[in-house]
Formats: sequence, structure tokens, C-alpha cells
Amino acid sequence: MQPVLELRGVTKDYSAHRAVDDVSFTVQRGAFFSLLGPSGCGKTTTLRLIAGFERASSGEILLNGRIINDAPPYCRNVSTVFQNYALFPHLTVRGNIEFGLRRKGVRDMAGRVNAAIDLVRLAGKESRKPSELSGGEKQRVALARSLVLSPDVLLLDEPLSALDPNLRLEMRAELKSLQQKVGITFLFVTHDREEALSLSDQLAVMNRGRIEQVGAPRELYLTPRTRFVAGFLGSINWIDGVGVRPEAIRLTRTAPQNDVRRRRARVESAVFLGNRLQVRSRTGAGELIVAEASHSEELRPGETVHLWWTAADELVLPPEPQ
Amino acid sequence: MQPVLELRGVTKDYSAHRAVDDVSFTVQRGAFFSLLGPSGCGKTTTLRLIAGFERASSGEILLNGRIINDAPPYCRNVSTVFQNYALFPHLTVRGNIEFGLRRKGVRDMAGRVNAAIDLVRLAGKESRKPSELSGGEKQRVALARSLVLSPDVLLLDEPLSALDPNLRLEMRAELKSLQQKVGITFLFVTHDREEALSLSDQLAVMNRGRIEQVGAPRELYLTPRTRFVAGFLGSINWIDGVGVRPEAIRLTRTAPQNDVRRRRARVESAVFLGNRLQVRSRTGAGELIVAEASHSEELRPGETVHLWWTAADELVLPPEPQ
Amino acid sequence: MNRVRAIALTPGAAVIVVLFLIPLAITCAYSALTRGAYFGLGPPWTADNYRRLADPLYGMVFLRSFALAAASTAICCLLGFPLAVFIARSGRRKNLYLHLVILPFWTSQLVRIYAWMFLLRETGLANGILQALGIIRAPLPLLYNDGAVLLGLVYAHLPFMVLPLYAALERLDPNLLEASADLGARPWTTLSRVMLPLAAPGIRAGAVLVFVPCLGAFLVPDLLGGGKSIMIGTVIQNQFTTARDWPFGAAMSLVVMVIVLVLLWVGAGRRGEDLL
Amino acid sequence: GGNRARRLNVFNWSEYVAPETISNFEREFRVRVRYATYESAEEMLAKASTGNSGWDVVFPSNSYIQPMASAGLLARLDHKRLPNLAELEPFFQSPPWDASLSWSVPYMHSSTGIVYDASVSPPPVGWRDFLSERFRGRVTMLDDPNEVIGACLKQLGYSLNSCDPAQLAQARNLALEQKRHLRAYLNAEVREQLVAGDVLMAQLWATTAQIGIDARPSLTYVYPIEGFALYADCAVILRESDRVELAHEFINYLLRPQVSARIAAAMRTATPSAGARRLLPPSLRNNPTLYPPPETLARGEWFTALPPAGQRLRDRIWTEIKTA
Amino acid sequence: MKRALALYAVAAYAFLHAPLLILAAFSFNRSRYTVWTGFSLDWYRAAFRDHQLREGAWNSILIAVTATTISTAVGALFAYGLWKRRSRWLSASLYLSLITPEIVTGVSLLAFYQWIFQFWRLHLGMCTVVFAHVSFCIAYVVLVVAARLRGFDPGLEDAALDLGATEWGIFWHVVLPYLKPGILAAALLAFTVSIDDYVITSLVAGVDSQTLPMVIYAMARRGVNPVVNAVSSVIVFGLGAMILISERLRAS
Ligand SMILES: Nc1ncnc2c1ncn2[C@@H]1O[C@H](COP(=O)(O)OP(=O)(O)OP(=O)(O)O)[C@@H](O)[C@H]1O
Ligand SMILES: Nc1ncnc2c1ncn2[C@@H]1O[C@H](COP(=O)(O)OP(=O)(O)OP(=O)(O)O)[C@@H](O)[C@H]1O
Ligand SMILES: [Mg+2]
Ligand SMILES: [Mg+2]
Repeated sequence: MQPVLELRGVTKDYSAHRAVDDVSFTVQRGAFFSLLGPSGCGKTTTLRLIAGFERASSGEILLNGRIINDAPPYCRNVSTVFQNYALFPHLTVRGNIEFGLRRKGVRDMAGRVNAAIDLVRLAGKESRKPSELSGGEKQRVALARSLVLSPDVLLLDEPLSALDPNLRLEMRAELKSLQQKVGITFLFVTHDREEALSLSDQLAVMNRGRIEQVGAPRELYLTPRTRFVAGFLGSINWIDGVGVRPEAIRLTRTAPQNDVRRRRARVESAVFLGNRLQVRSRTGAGELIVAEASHSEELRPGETVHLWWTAADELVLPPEPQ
Repeated sequence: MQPVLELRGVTKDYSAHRAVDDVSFTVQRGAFFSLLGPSGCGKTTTLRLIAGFERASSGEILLNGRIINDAPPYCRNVSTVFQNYALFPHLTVRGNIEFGLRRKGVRDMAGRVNAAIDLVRLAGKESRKPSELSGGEKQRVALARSLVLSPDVLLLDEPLSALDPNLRLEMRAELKSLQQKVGITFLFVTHDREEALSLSDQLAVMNRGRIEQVGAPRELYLTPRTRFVAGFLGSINWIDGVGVRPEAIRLTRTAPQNDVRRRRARVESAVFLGNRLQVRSRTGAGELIVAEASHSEELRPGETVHLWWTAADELVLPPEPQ
Repeated sequence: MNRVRAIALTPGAAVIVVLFLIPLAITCAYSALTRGAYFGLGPPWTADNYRRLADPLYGMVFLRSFALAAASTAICCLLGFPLAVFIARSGRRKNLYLHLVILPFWTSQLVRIYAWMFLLRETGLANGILQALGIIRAPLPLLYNDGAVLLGLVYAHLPFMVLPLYAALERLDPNLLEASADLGARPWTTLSRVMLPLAAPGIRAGAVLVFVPCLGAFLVPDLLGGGKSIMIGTVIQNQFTTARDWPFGAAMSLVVMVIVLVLLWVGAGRRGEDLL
Repeated sequence: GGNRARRLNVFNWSEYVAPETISNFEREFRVRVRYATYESAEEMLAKASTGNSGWDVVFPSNSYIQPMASAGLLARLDHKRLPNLAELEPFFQSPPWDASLSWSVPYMHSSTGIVYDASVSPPPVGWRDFLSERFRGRVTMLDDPNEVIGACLKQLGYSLNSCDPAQLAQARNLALEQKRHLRAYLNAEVREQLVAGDVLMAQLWATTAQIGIDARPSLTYVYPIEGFALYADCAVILRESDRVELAHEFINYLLRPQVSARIAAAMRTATPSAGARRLLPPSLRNNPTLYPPPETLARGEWFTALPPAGQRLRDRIWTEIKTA
Repeated sequence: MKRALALYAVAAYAFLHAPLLILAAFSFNRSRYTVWTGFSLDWYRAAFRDHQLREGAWNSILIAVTATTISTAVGALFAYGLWKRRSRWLSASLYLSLITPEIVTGVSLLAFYQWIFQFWRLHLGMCTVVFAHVSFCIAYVVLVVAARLRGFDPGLEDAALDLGATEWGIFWHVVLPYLKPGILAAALLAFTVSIDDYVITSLVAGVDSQTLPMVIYAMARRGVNPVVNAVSSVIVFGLGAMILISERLRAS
């Protein structure tokens, strides 16, 4: 099948600074593709290139197999949920959501608009201006405004960042079901690992304008190609040059059996994270190891514990080139 | 000791709508106080009342024991990190961060400003205008701009929401160490449960403009007073009217011993969340139960599993009044 | 992108070319012709009109006018800014307040100046009130001096500052003002450090719209100044009227135009801004 | 078409016809008159000189007649169509600016003199009193180069229309001296302040002064002993006009004694028509402001058109006076 | 701060309106001079009888409305075009047109019109006045609208493009609503300079287009009388009332 979107060696230079550097990836039709990366690595810029607000300095962008480097944004059937929302201040919530439909000349839009308003849980606030909305409400308007258009590709730039966890879960479910029902392709930027891992079919990790790795969530998490990817998708301890994730480390007061890797360490802190404790402890050699424990565990700083894991849990990766 | 900040029955009405409803709480000097709640529940409005951008419709706000309902913002030694950043577009990153210090007439500010820039990892971008920054970079400028002032109370409105997890962890650590070293009081709004639970000394959960419960993180998580609080601080299964958190539910292929609560259920989905699997399964009676498992577990939809937990894990709470 | 720009620019460009640039070319031609015996003008071509401008007398007039216009602009800015802020912040009433600023200017300027003459003259309202209140014995000479000219210029051009300022300030994000107050800036500082820089385009537009007409003002200096001083605008005007020396008037105005344009350009360029 | 022929466009100074003058003409001759007013001779001239202004009859001052005629802007008058010319005073039947009235018909005339308040004594007699310390700061001159320079030239004993550089230089020095005594240079606006009592003495036109005198009888108009300026506004037909016949009828109508008298009475102007003057009430007919006795009139001098060099010199002097 | 600002505004409005109130007061004076002698409506009666004043006022309003409409539309578009990409030549020309002394504009326009009239049998008239007014109003409009456009968030343009708006759609549905206050301010300025213009108008007006300022300035030659005050008061209070009513209607 022809990919709906393809980037080939796309580069974007700002005056003094390369924001996107030789980025290539393909997104299959109907896929949920996530883009992860540290702040300032070029995610938003990549989306803006695809949407057509910036021109690539070099490389090619293909939508449905056609090169669209020079096509104006309104000729690209993609729609963006902007990181900063970009709501029209002079229009109400409803006016904002209707905007795109009106431009397309859609007639009976009331139904679609109401459905979108319900979907983002904004019923009753349709006639407010953006200035009278909370941050999360604004974000949901931005989301609804794009969703209602059912574009080929939906570019979402941290679309759920201002929502509370429960609402975010609901929205995730709604997005996922839209993807499965309507077949929209999602290109999704997020800083929430769980979100990326749980929603995505494919996932790309960016760093300093470059793509570090593309693959399925499980693949990237379990077999990252670089230390950067390993560290970005979850916390990790680097012990003797191999990586061990905190959840793989078991923590006991008694010494473990012989056939495992192990350390003795003193607890430095045990932080309550709700569903678990995050335990930071230091070995005699001064290594800091982070492990997780059930919150029913009572751990006091200074206590000596045994940390152990199996060889299967270890990630062996070359150190990053500096 | 006198609390640094106290709200007594504070209410704020917008034209048609009560955004903050009879809110009271006290924040001790040097504390890290978090405010949680669903989108649109009135968190930002509460901060705006404290900062002095809105006038309370009724109630009293005390800073250092003085009623400040009528004091203008510049007379309150509090500083806000705005949810939408509110950076000065005509000033560079450095100019934005220097702004408050200049107003105070601080002389040798270069050192403090540079420290703040380093703290938020923006070295090298000092002379950019906000329009040339990524979303996360803007947020960090907003953070640095307030931090550099070391105010009595720092009001942070989702100050880390646009940062990637690793950077967010670093920033959390920086904030915590500032709290402990400099003794700033933090009033922190966040949607990240882990963040709230791990950083806070005290935590308040808001809903529809009202405070539902105030207390230490562990207290709220483990002994919530209402179903709303229980559900807001973490996912929860309501089984036969009692609440059981997913991480408390163990999942085995063989039947457990007799002295535990249990269910037999069919796996519907097992979602990979990185450090764990989220397993949704349905009992014969049609109840949906969410549990967590290690990601090394191989669970296939349709498989039958045993779910069990102990009585100690159950939360008994009255149903919400509708 | 460019098509829209082209279409947007076309009508305006047509107006400028047809109704300004072609007449400007005519003016340029005039400036190099010779005046007729009594009025009108004709060949031969000459540079004489420009040579006569070297007369320091006209330089002095220009400098004086420039100083007065600059002073009026500065005062208009000072007086207009708070008023523009007030209007921009008055919510639903702002259109009304805006109209109130401009309303008095829908009368003839001449009539307004007569009203000022009545206000300021020795037997006028201001002196009358002051005398009735016993603040002064003898009437103050309020009229026919530079102060009165300045007052008149400021009065006549205040809306030309307030309206562009309002247009620029109305959009100001209130959040930025809050952020400023939050960072400890008193209202005055917020005004000068946040509002002023952000309203800069409005100030620039307003300054141009005040400064340029002030330079060419003739009614105010003639009536409120008692005609005891002359501004460059009047000198130019005289060339086309009483002196009937059109070529000289054309030459003078071209030179003044070039000087002012260069000043504007330099003023804008120094801050790295374009004119528009 | 035919409609067009019955229409006449008249461009005149303000307050120069009685309220019913135009409407009576319209009714009597069944025409529509488009009547508009101008502020300065230059405004009228700028348009008339295009040769396509649309105006038929305009009213330039006497000094403009020759220049306009030589520029070919005026239509030659047909005296056969103007029987009422006979009503004019003998002087105006053959004025110096248009001896045979080939181009123009005198319409109203006036002079520039001094108005003062009777409270001052002794009363001023001439331009030299503008230098007197007793009026310092309470006198005004007209805001017009020809009037100011002309008055100074007269005070120095020269011709009003002198273009001699040496004489003009003297006049300039005198004007500069004079300026220090002035409150302001004001035109008609000064009348307001004469009536209010702000200004004690002013250079002013007779007709304008008369209206002020009506309001404040203590005001008096005096013809300066050194000499003074005279001017007359004349009716002319523009060459471009294609309604010459009607235009003649209009001018002839204005020359009717009854019409001219009505205008002079209503607008306080001085009519050049002997027949009209006879019809005026005695208070106006012998008004010393508007109609000075012949021996006074002899001191007057008519403005004439100035040659380019003189005009240029005067403008520079004027700028110099203003800048001082 | 708020209170101080409001107080200042009151003072500023007093300053702006003082002459207006004075001229309105004297329109009811029995005397023609600015010395109060008693109340009378004579000047209003005279004003309504004065054909020339009535026609001048009507012409003025007609010309100002037309010129304002045209110059606001053309100027706002022009400002938008320049905002998309600068053009040194066009902005320099625009500034030059603003700097040009009125009399020069008037004289050269008159010459230009006459030159054109050689080819067609045309006359000076309402049209020539309106064109002249458009030519000098346009710079005011462009400057004010451009000042406002400076603050426009290009992100909104992106968003509109993204939602399928065409370039014109953006201008119409996003930029224009944003510009509205600027356009209102610009239109008010254009109306003001147009309705009050004397020098240029007097040079390019034809036989049928004498405006109110032309009548008033001509009167000033022989000393104005309170008829002018009466006309001015009627115009200002008439337009003021219209504004007030339309604001009320809009608010409700
Ligand atoms: N207009 C601009 N001029 C110069 N540099 C820019 C501009 N816009 C963005 N940048 C820089 O380009 C880099 C990439 O920016 P981008 O907005 O794509 O980051 P991002 O990955 O979206 O980050 P975040 O997660 O913080 O939103 C950043 O370092 C930013 O500072
Ligand atoms: N200016 C306003 N006028 C009317 N209603 C408003 C205004 N500002 C906010 N609200 C409403 O008040 C409620 C509380 O808003 P607030 O911004 O405090 O929410 P919040 O808790 O910060 O939400 P979020 O997490 O989404 O930022 C919301 O329902 C919002 O729609
Ligand atoms: Mg981004
Ligand atoms: Mg908020």
C-alpha cells in the first residue's frame, strides 16, 4: 500500500540554526504515528513542514505519493492541532469549530459540530470566546476544530498536554476509536511516554533535529538502538555499561539466589508515586540505582537492601558518541 | 508558625458562572503545595486570585497574615508562571528573565540571570525572541523569569507540561532543591499525578470550583475521602461498590488461595505502557476490571485469568451524590 | 500567496500612481520652470528655484517649524497615550469613547480655532474665569504666542495620535500586563516597559500623522499665533497664493518632502524597522 | 440642451449679495444660478486659469483684471447688453485698471484704513500711530503682505505698489519696527476682538469695519493721512463661458440701482453705482467709512498688478518680517 | 491607576470638547459676536434658510462618506498587501503622499485633471473631489491599519490556512475581524481629514461641489457669523446622535 505521508531527507534551517536535519520516515494510511523527542528537538518544525507553514530547506515531502513541497497549506488535506492552540479570538467555541466546515462549504454542519463539541466534553460552553476558557478547554477546542474536518492526516502537537489524566484517557480512547472507525491517519507529538507507547502503531524518536529510531512501541522500548532512545522512552540505570530499567530491578531485604545480577545498596530516598514507590539507593561503589517497589513496602532511608535483576533484563548498547 | 498563604471562603463568579466556590486552604512557609483537578475546575482562577489579577467575589486572601484582597499584583511578593507563558514578545530570553530583577532595582543581576538560564537549560538561546523558541523552551523561560526573583510564594500553573519526561524530571529536582535550599513556597498546579504525588508536601484536589480534600499525598492516595478524589489521583476499579486500584490487583493463570477477593475474567486487551502492561479484562458478570502486569507477561486477548486482591487493598467510600 | 498580495495592492497602487505619482511628476516639472509674468508658469527650464532655496531665511523657517512640529508630536504622544489606553481598556464602551475623541473634529477647523480664540483672548473665557475666581488681576496674554500655537497644534492633532495608538493598544494581550505587574512592575513601569514597546507601531504611525500635518499647519500659527511667526507650510502656501511663484513653491515643497522622508527613513531604519 | 442654456454659474466673494438677489434674478429670467463663494482671489484664479472651471461670472479685484485679460481668461464685454453701465459713478465708468471697461464692470469697492476705539484719545490719524507706545501690544495689522508692506510704503511716502528694492528695504525695516508693537497680524478675525474690546486699533478694510462699527458704535474708521489702499471688486465673464448672453444679463441686473442698493445696504459694502447710492438711506449714503469725501479719497491709491521681480522681493520680505 | 486614568480621560475629553461646547453655546447667542447678549434661534433659522450652507454641508458629508468608504477599503487591502511582503517603493510613495503639502497636492492634481480633461469632455465636480480625497485619505488609513497589523499573530493565518481557508478566506474571516478596531479608527480619521479639508478641495472642486469648509473659509474672509456655529452644531450633534443610537442597537 502507498504510504499516506513520506518524508525524504527533509531539512529545515532557521537563520543560524538547523531545526530539522535530514529527516526521513513514512506513515501508512490509517496509522497512528508518534513523534517523541526532547524539548526543542524539532518536532513542531517537522509538523509545520508537513502542514506547509514552513518550506523545507531541502528534501521532499510526499502526501499520497505526490511531492507537496510547494503546495500551499489549503491544498494539503492535513489538519493541525497547534501546540499553542491558535484559536480565533473573535469567534466563539462553536465558531472556531465551524470554521473549517464553512470554508469547505459544508451545509448541514450542526450535527457534526455538536458531535465534536460533545466528544471534547465542551457542551454548554459553545458560545464562549476563547478568552473565557481555561487552558485545557482551549486545547480541546483546538482538537475539536481539527477533528471535525476528518482530514487525511491529522497532525497533533501535544494535543492533550493541558488535560487532566482522566480526561486525557477519555480523549485517548476517542482518538483511538476515531482512528479505527474513520481511518484518519494520526501524526502525534507528545511528551507522555505512556500515551505514545499505548496509542501508537509506529513511533519515532527525534533528537537534535534527527530521527534516532523508528519502530513499533514495544520494539523501541525493549530493543532501543541507542542509549538516547533507551533513556528517552523510560528511566534506565546504567550499571557497568549495561542498561537496566527500574521496573526490572527487584528489591529485597534478604539476599537473592545466586544466578542473578545483584548489588547491595543503601536506600537514599523512597518517593511515593501513587501506584508505586520509586527507590533511589547507592551501592558501596557510589553507583546510584533507581528501582521501583510496591507502595505497601516500608522503606526507610539508610536501610540496606539487595537489588537484583536477570541477564535478560539487560540492554547492551554502545555509549553515545559525544 | 504563621502560614504564608491562607484562603478563607474565597469565591469567584464570572458573569454566568462560578469558577471558584468557597475555597479555603492554608499553605505553610516553605511548603510545596499542589493543586489538582480536572480541566476547567478553577485552578488557574484560584492562582489568579492569589496573584491579584482577579478580585474575589467574596472571601479573604491572606499573605503573611495580611488580607491582600485589594492589593495590586505588584505589591504582592508572589510570582506566577503562567499557563500560557505570557512572555514579553519584544524582549529576548535574557530580557524576559531580567525583567523582574530590573523592576526591583537589583544591580549585579548577570550572575543570577545566568544561573537561571542554566537551570532551565537554555544557555546559548539567551538572545532569541520568544517567537523563535519551541513550546517547551518558552515554558522554561516563563519558569526562569519567575524563579530568578525568589518570591515568597511561587505560583506555578502547569509549569512543566510542555517538557519531555527527562527534562521534566530534571526540572522537578531543581524545583525541589530550590524549595529546600532557598525556602520558596510553591503553589503548584499540575495534571501529572506522579509529579504532584512525588513533589508535594500538601496536596489539594479541586472539583467544580470546590476543594474536595487537602492532605499529604500518601494520605489522599491511600485514604481518599470521596470517590472523586480516589479516582482522580489514580485509576481505580469499582467492584461491588468498593474501590481497588489496578496495581493492587494481581493477575495469575492459576487460581489464588482462598482468603482473598477474586474474580475470573477474560482478557480484552493488554496495552504496553513501557514499564508495565495495562490489562483490561471482563468478568462473567460483565464487570470491566483494569489490572497491571509486568511487560514480560504474555497475555493474549480472550485468555482467561484470575484476578485477586486482599481486603486491605480495598477502598470503601460512599457513592458520589449526583 | 503572491496573487493575493498583488490583488490587495493593486487598487491602492493604482490610486498612488494615478493620483499621486503623476501629479508629483507634474510638481517636479513645475519646480524647474519659470514663473509667468503675473501668474502661471512656463519655459525656460531652470534650476534657479532650487538655488534660491539656499537662502538661510528658509532654513530658519524650516528649523523653527521642525521644532514646533516635533514638540507638538511629543506632547500629543504624552497626552494621547493614556487616553488611548483608557479607551482600549473600556470594554464595550470603547467604540463610543473612540467616537467621542473624533466628534469635535467634524466641525471646521476654522470654527474650532475661533472657539479657542474666544477661550484664550484677554476678554475670553479662561481669563474671565481666572479673574472671577480672583486668581489673577490683569488678564494673562494667553493668545498670540508660541504657547498658543503649540496648544492649537496639539489640540488639532491629538486624535491623529489617539486613534492609531488605540488601534495598536486594543490588541494588547492583557496577560502581558498581568505578567508585568506580577514581576513587580508598578503601573507606570508597565506602561513604559511593556505597553510602550508593544504599542510602538501605533506610536510611529501616530507620530507621522501628527508631525507631518503640523509641519504644514498654517491656520493655527496664523490665528492662535497671531501670524507673528511663519511655518514652512505657510511659506509654501504663500508661493502658490499671494506670491504666485509656483515654481519656487514646488521646488521648496520637494526639498522639504525629501528631507522629511529621509528623516523618517533614518528614524525607522535605526531601529531596524521598515517604514510600514 | 436647452436646459443648459438657462443656467448660470457665478463665483463670488462671500457676503457680497443680498439674500434675495440671486433668487430674484432666477425668477425674473427663469434660470438656475449656481452660486458659490471663494476665500481668496488665488482660489478663484487657480481655477479660472485652467480655462475649464465651469464658472461664467467671477469677481476679481481690480489689480487682477489686466493680468487675467492678458492671459486670455476674460471675455470682452458687450456694452450694448449692459445699458445699466450708465448708472456707475463717473470715476468707475473709466477706472485706471480698465479704462474702457472692456473686460470688467466695477461691482463694489472699499479701502484699507484704521479702526480704533473712541476710548483712546487723542485718536490715531495715520499709520505712524502703530509705532506709538500708547497702543503697544493692543493693535493689529492685516495678515497680508501687500497691505502691511503697502501701509509701510505709504507711511514712508512711497507708492503702494512700489517695487523699488531700496524703498522696499526701508518698508521692511519699518514693518519690523512695527511688528514689535503689534499684538498680531489678523484679518477679519480682528473685528471680533475690536467689538469685545481686546484690541484698540487695527488695520482693516472699510466694509469689514463697518459691520463692526454697527455692533459697537464707539468704533471709528479713519483714513490714514499718509495715504491708503483702495480696491474694487469687478464682475467679469470668463472666456470659457458658453453662456455669455446670460452672463451679460446677470451683470446688467447687478448694475440695476435697486439691486445694487439692496446689496450695499444688506452687506454694508460701497457701491460704485451713483444710481444705487441715491437709493440708499441717508445714514448709509453719506457713511464716512464707506464713502469718504473726495479730498480724502485723493490720498488713496489703487492696488495694481506687480511684476514678478517685485512680487518675489515682497514675498521674501514678508517671510523675513514673519520670521523676525 | 484605573481611577487616575478615568480622571485623566475626563480631563482629556473636556479639553477636546471645550471648543465644541463653546461654539454650540454661541450658536444660540443673539449677537453675531462672541459677547453673550441673549438666547435666540435666529442662527439656526438662518442656517436652514441658507441654501449655500445647506448644500455645502450635504456635499461635505456625501464626499466624506464616499471618500472614507473607498479609501478605507483600498487602504486596508493595501496595508494587508504590504504586511505580507514589504515594498520599499510603495511605502515610500505612500509616505511621500502624506508629506506633500496640501497646496502642492491640490495644484498638481488640478493640473493633472486638466490634462486628462483635454482628452475627454469632463469637468471638475464631485468625482474629482472624491478622487482627491481618496488620494490623501489612503495614507492615513494604511498607516493606522498597518500599525495594527504589526501585532497580528501569523499563527492564526496558519491555522486558517490549515482549516482550508483560501487566501481570501483568511483575509475575510480572520484578518478582517482582527483589524476591525484598526479599520474603525482609520475610517474615523479618514472621515475627519476628508470632511475638514479645505485647501485641496477648494482647488479641485467644480461648480457643483462646494463643500462646507469652502463656504466657511469664504465667509471667514469677511468675518464668520454664528450661522456657521449653528450648522456645525447640527452636524456634530446629528452625527453624534446617530453614533449613539447605532452603538445602542449594536449593544442590544
Ligand atoms: N522561528 C524560529 N527561528 C529560529 N529558531 C527557531 C524558530 N522556531 C523554532 N526554532 C528553534 O528550532 C528548534 C526546534 O523547534 P521546535 O519548535 O520544532 O521544537 P519542538 O521539538 O517542537 O520542541 P517542544 O517540545 O519544546 O515544543 C528549537 O531549538 C527552537 O529554538
Ligand atoms: N474570563 C472568563 N469568563 C468566563 N468564564 C471563565 C473565564 N475564565 C475562565 N472561565 C471559566 O472558569 C472555569 C475555571 O477556569 P480555570 O481557568 O480556572 O480552569 P483550570 O482549572 O485552570 O482549567 P485547566 O486545567 O483547563 O487550565 C472554566 O470553566 C472556564 O471556562
Ligand atoms: Mg513543539
Ligand atoms: Mg488552567
